[in-house]
Amino acid sequence: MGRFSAFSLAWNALSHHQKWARYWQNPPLAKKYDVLIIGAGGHGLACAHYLAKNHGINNVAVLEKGWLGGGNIARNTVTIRSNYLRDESIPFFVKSVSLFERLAKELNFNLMYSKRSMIDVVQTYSKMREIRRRMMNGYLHGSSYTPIDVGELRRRVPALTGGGPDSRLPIIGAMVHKEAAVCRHDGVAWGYARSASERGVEIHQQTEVKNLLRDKDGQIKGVETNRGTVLADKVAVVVSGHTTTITETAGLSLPVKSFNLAAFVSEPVKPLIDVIVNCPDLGVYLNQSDKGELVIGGAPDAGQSFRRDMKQSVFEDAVVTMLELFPAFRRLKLLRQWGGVLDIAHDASPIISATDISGLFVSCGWWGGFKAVPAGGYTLAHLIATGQPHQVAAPFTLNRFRHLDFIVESGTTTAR
Amino acid sequence: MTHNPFRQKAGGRIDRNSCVEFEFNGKRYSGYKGDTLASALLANGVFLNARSFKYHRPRGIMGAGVEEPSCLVELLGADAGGNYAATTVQLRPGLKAKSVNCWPSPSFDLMSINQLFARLLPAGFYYKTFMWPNWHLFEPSIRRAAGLAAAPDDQIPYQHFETRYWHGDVLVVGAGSSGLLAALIASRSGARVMIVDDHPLPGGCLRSSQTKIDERPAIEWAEAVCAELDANPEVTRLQDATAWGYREDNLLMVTERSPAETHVFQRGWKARAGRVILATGAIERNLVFANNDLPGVMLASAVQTYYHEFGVIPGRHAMIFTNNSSAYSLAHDLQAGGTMIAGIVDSRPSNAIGAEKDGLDIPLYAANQLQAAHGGKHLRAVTIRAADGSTKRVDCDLLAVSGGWNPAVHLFSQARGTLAYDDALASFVPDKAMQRLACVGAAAGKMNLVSAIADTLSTVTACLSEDNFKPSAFSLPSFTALPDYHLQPLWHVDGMKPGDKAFVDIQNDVTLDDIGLAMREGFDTVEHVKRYTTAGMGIDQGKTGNVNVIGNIAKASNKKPDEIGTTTFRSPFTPVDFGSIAGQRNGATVLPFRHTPITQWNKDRGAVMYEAGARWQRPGYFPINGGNMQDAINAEAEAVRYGVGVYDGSPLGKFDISGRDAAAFIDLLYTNDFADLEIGMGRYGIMLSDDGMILDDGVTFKLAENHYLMSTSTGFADVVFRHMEYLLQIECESWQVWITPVTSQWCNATICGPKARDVLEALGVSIDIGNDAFPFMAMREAIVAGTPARICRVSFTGEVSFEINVWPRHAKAMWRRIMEIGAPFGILPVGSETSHVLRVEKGFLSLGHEVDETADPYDLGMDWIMSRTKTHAIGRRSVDIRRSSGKPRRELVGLMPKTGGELVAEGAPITPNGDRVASEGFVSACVWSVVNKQIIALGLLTDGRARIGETIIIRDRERVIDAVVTKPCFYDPKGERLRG
Amino acid sequence: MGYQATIKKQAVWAIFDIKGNASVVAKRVADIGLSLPSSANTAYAKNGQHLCWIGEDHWLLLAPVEMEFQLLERLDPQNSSLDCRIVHVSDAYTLFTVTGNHADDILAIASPLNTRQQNFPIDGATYTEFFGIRGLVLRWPDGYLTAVERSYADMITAYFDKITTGSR
Amino acid sequence: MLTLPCPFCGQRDETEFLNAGPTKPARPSSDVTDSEWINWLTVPENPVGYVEEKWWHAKGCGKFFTIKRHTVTHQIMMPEEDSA
Repeated sequence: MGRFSAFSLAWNALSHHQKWARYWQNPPLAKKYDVLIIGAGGHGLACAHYLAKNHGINNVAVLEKGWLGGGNIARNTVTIRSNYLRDESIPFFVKSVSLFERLAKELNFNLMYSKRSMIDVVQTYSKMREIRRRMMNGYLHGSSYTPIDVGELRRRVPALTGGGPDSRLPIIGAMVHKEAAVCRHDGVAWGYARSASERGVEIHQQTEVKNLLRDKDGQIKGVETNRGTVLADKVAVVVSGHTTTITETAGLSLPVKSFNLAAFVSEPVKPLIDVIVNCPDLGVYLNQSDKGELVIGGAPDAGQSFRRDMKQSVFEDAVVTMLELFPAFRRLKLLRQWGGVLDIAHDASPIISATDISGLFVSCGWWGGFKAVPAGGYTLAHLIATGQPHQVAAPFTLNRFRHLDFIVESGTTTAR
Repeated sequence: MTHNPFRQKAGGRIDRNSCVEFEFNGKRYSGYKGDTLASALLANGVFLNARSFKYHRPRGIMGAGVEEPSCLVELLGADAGGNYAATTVQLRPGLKAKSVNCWPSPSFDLMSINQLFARLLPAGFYYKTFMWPNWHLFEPSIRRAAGLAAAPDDQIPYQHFETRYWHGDVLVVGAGSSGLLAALIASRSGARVMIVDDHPLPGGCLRSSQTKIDERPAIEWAEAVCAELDANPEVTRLQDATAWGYREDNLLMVTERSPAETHVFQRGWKARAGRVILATGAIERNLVFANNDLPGVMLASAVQTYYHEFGVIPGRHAMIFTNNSSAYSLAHDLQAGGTMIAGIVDSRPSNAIGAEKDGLDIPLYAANQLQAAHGGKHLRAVTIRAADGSTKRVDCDLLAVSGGWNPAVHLFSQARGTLAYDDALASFVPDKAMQRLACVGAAAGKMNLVSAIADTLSTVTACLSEDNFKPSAFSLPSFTALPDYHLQPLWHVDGMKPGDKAFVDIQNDVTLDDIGLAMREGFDTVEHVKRYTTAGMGIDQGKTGNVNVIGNIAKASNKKPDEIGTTTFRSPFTPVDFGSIAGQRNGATVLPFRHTPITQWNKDRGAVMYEAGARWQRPGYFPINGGNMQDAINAEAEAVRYGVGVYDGSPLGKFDISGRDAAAFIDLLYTNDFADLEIGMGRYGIMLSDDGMILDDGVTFKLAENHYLMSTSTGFADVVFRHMEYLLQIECESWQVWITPVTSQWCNATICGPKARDVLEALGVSIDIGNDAFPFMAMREAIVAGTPARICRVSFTGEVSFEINVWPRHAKAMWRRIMEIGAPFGILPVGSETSHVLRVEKGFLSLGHEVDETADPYDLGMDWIMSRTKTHAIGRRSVDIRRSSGKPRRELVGLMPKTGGELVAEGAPITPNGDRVASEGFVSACVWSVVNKQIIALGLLTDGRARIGETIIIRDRERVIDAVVTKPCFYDPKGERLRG
Repeated sequence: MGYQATIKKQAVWAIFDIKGNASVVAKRVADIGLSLPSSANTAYAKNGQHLCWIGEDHWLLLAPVEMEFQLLERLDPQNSSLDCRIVHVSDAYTLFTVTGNHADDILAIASPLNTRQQNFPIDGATYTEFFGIRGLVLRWPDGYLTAVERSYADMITAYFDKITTGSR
Repeated sequence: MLTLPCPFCGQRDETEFLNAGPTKPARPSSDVTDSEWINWLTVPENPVGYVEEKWWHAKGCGKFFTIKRHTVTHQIMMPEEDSA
């Protein structure tokens, strides 16, 4: 496959771009593979890429019921950060951020990775205490988090004219997370797919897994799809939001519930905000895309849901709280809104784990899983290849539930 | 006098007597009342008024309504705002507007240099380059180039937005012929009706149709219907209002842009109806040929609207290109209007062209295609291509294009309705509805006005009877017949040369070649094409282009369009101001704020107010004539330790709990035993969640047999109430327990300190408050300072405390009296900062500090509170399971940090040897102790109790602090003072 | 030009929260000459007293403050031996009357409650969402009476000003 | 934004309610095994289809009640109705 560069672009222009190769191939579906990955989303494709690249395992098929990159990787708010609270979480997300920073070059694909800082706007003393705690814990693990005063905040985000002394919640300070970034979310899926395909991994779209198949000793032996049976000794379920739907076909239930999490964008406007602004006290966060749209996210809907639209009440609260800090946006226009389905674990932390079914692996519980795509794929590949959890993912196995040993990150921030 | 070179001598519905001056791109023009910005610009001959998003090609106005893909403007001055389609901006005196996305002007746009590089910028080009040295180098310039209009700023005067609910029987979207008819039938049958239309004036396509209704111009019928609707109090008729979102249970989101009430700038309606009638009409689509974006190329229906509505014909020498019959009515209009018509290019064979052509005296190029438009900044000529491939060049300055009509299924689809592909229309039409709604008229794919109207009548009548209304007999007005709608799909013309730019998405500059490229590279599903090329992702969301994209994907992959399917139709239908979504709601609806009767007193006293739990505003500390926080805290703390202080404890949650099973219920909630609690006495308890985490702590008093007064922490009162109600209503249904929140029924002033008893005596109290008669943890009813009160002897400070509870109506007076009587004793009001210091000195718990969603009572050294006998208490089992893992626990300890008097940041981690590794605990609280005259702290430390006496290391970033581990109590460990 | 509506914050009323089995409660309120409302979310009104049926086994009695001490004696809330629970909560609420031409508009802005006659009868009385918090709404001559937990009264007052006049 | 059928108040706007999660089986007696307890505590029903769940009419009459709600269509029916 041709490399991407300004030169190849110019060269192809001469032939009116008739000669570009496919990003991924479309081979026939074989009867058996070494590894099956269910779900061609960010995590699944990343896992395929790292299986081939880091572990030389490329007899791999990624099975996707729809079109690749059509799940949550296509519907998130592209926030990349590592400012978590707990010792168990921080190293994992630090790893993910560092993988992200090198990704465009690794994949020879411009992900428009834009390291632009996240600023947490703080409006209550309890939140300030908790955020300082994240600052000090992050330092231990190499995640930076620096306090700034309100004046500096307003200098860095001039559009932030709300939260003054007379407002409902006056801003009392802010915290800057330098490593935070955004990037072209679809590109991440396409880049991993292109690279995995180049390494021999097969990606099969419109291939829906109906059942997991087990042999007589209960070990996993493959899957049944709308295109027939496919065999493999190792199967990974990487279908954020729909995990239980798949695992229950093998009688495996998990401590996760599916929820709808939604986002929306404004009309595109000229550059206005060049950082990610997060307001944990109000529960809203936003950033401005390179196209000029403000990308805004809020909290998940309360009830279980497998929908991809947006609950009006949740949406309104996000708008109201955004206008608290950006009153001028009353005259900004809503352009588009959408939602995705994610499964949230009982303790709201992710699960990257082997299961009680030998040969079956799951990666789920992703809430804000976009930022975790590289590390999630990297550590899942490691687990599948070696049978051992990768060090930074070790806390996130299902074992923690055997002793109710929860990793409680919930409430540390809104920006997911 | 208005100079409008392209305005007809007569005709149109503008008010020719009132001339309107406006400014566009710095030049002054004039139009008439009733014009849109677009019609006024065209009347003035301003045809080049935009530049395209990516290539900065010259662009003009193509549409006449919300479908406009091309001419976006930014409004300046009072109504500043960006990215409005010029076709939707009403002309008003003094209107100032400018083109978005070009500089300095559309006719001389510096960015048009992009056109030279057009070849280098195919779909997705940015994924393939800008990688060296890194994206950061390029991003800022790319961002500046993108983004269309500037964002609104805070300088414009405050505009009041409102949201409100509407509940009714029938909600009609669209005030065209079908919509008006539907509303009329519904209102006559006694239903409560709302009809919403996004144009300033009703009538829809009737406004530019030659149809006569009952021998009168169609528009007169529309006006008559509106008059009848307006006379009916049960009918709400909104013009210039957009139904932009279709939610669950027939809830429609409507933004009304010009409400009658002058104090409201815009109004958002949340309108819920038993039945929704979608009469949203259809949107004309473009045809795909070379340079189909040149100024002068317009939608046929738009030209017709400019002619009928505004008396404008934006050209001298027109050409029409169509693949269907609808565009012929424009030919008739132009002919009647005396415009020279160079011809009609119709891709259909002549035998397929019917009555529509009768009476036209112009060249008809049947079975021909319009291969390309020519011109620099405006259309000059077109190339017509015959079936045999021979071409002919014809001059013209206006090209009216019709690629057929797409039913406006956006709302139907938002309501989760399924779509079906209709071969005759070559478009998607509503199939199965998923909510209580019906589509009528063109929205339902009924393109012939006369039959559509008949269909509307029967559909709406059927719905009404189904909803138990009695629709009265209704006789249809008589319409003059129109030729049938007939179309043959033409997804793109033949004979285009490589490099020709034929646009499928005008606004996002997506060409036919881009779609080809995407598919060659493997992006062969419609969602992939959309995301790779960005087709349909503009502000117009591809209203004129999306079906062409689908058609061309289908053509290229030899499939039928229904095998390709559509992308998701997402709300909003057209962009709406965020203000109209939030309305009057502000932070206070998301975060309501709460006051006690003393809040204002605190503010007047100069307290620094904090946001406490459960949205109460509480005093943090009371600065002493400009002194700093620490001085204030020390003074307040010393008052309590050595004299007397008072604080407003009203926000503490309070619940009256009674009933046959009240005692059993209390025992279920708390981990410790309450069975032996005596009447008139209280006991401290801890409540766990089912996860075995601490949910709340507080003191519960026994008022009588099976009658308790439970107090909870301020922040968790609501959570505890929900927890209790859940258990009672779901798990203990047979139990008789009644819970009444009485938090706001009682205000309390808590007097604490060695002199507290003296102050209470001085206030005048009707009972013996000596320690024997009124011991620690007792509650008494009494008259205090002449006011009936409940006094509780609890202590969160470690000193003798009297919590004086009175009805709020007496609270201010009581508080003032206490300050007055207490003055000689040196009484001070105490804020939450000081309460924090006092509780840390005592090692009392604080939720959110020591209790951080991980600690259990054993960790906090409260084994005694985990009843041996009560294994059934909520959360107990989970605690036992968690501890059975044998994993080391973090335990509550005291810490003596060795800092030169500096406080340690709360939350600071404790790490082995102070290394930058995973922590072994953290500092939960750190204060300056007025009694110990030094820094003290509480913390959670792995195996902490076994490490008392050890020195551990606190790591606050670069700062490394030694601290000695102690017992978690720094003052009066035996608790003699608070019992004194 | 704002809405034509008069919003009056009321002084303290006598209010009692009553929970228990309907037949028992019926007896108790009979002592003060009242009978239970016939259907859910309606009020029985008699000489200034309004007995609102606001939940399963749950009533709220609103009365003029002059009657408070008499009611305290007759209803005897301290006595918890009874088979129902009566709690004196006069101070726990703040009441507002909303009257005038635009009272309905004010309510449609403040609350999602459907106040069409068929849904909210002339004697209607119910808890609903009111400016985002829980509020009681009763029909009142020429408008509505609404009650919210007292600690929120200042916030509600601010909202009333904002929406009627369009002020910031 | 749904309307929910409160048994006491009738159909009301969703914003008056709080979702209280899917119905749990009856609280296990204290003699169940640890893993049985953990399952009860942490493993919920998560169907693509009708889920039986609790709602609290928090801003209304205060009633906790049970409905079946379809997690894709949001269609609601009473628990006794057959979701087959």
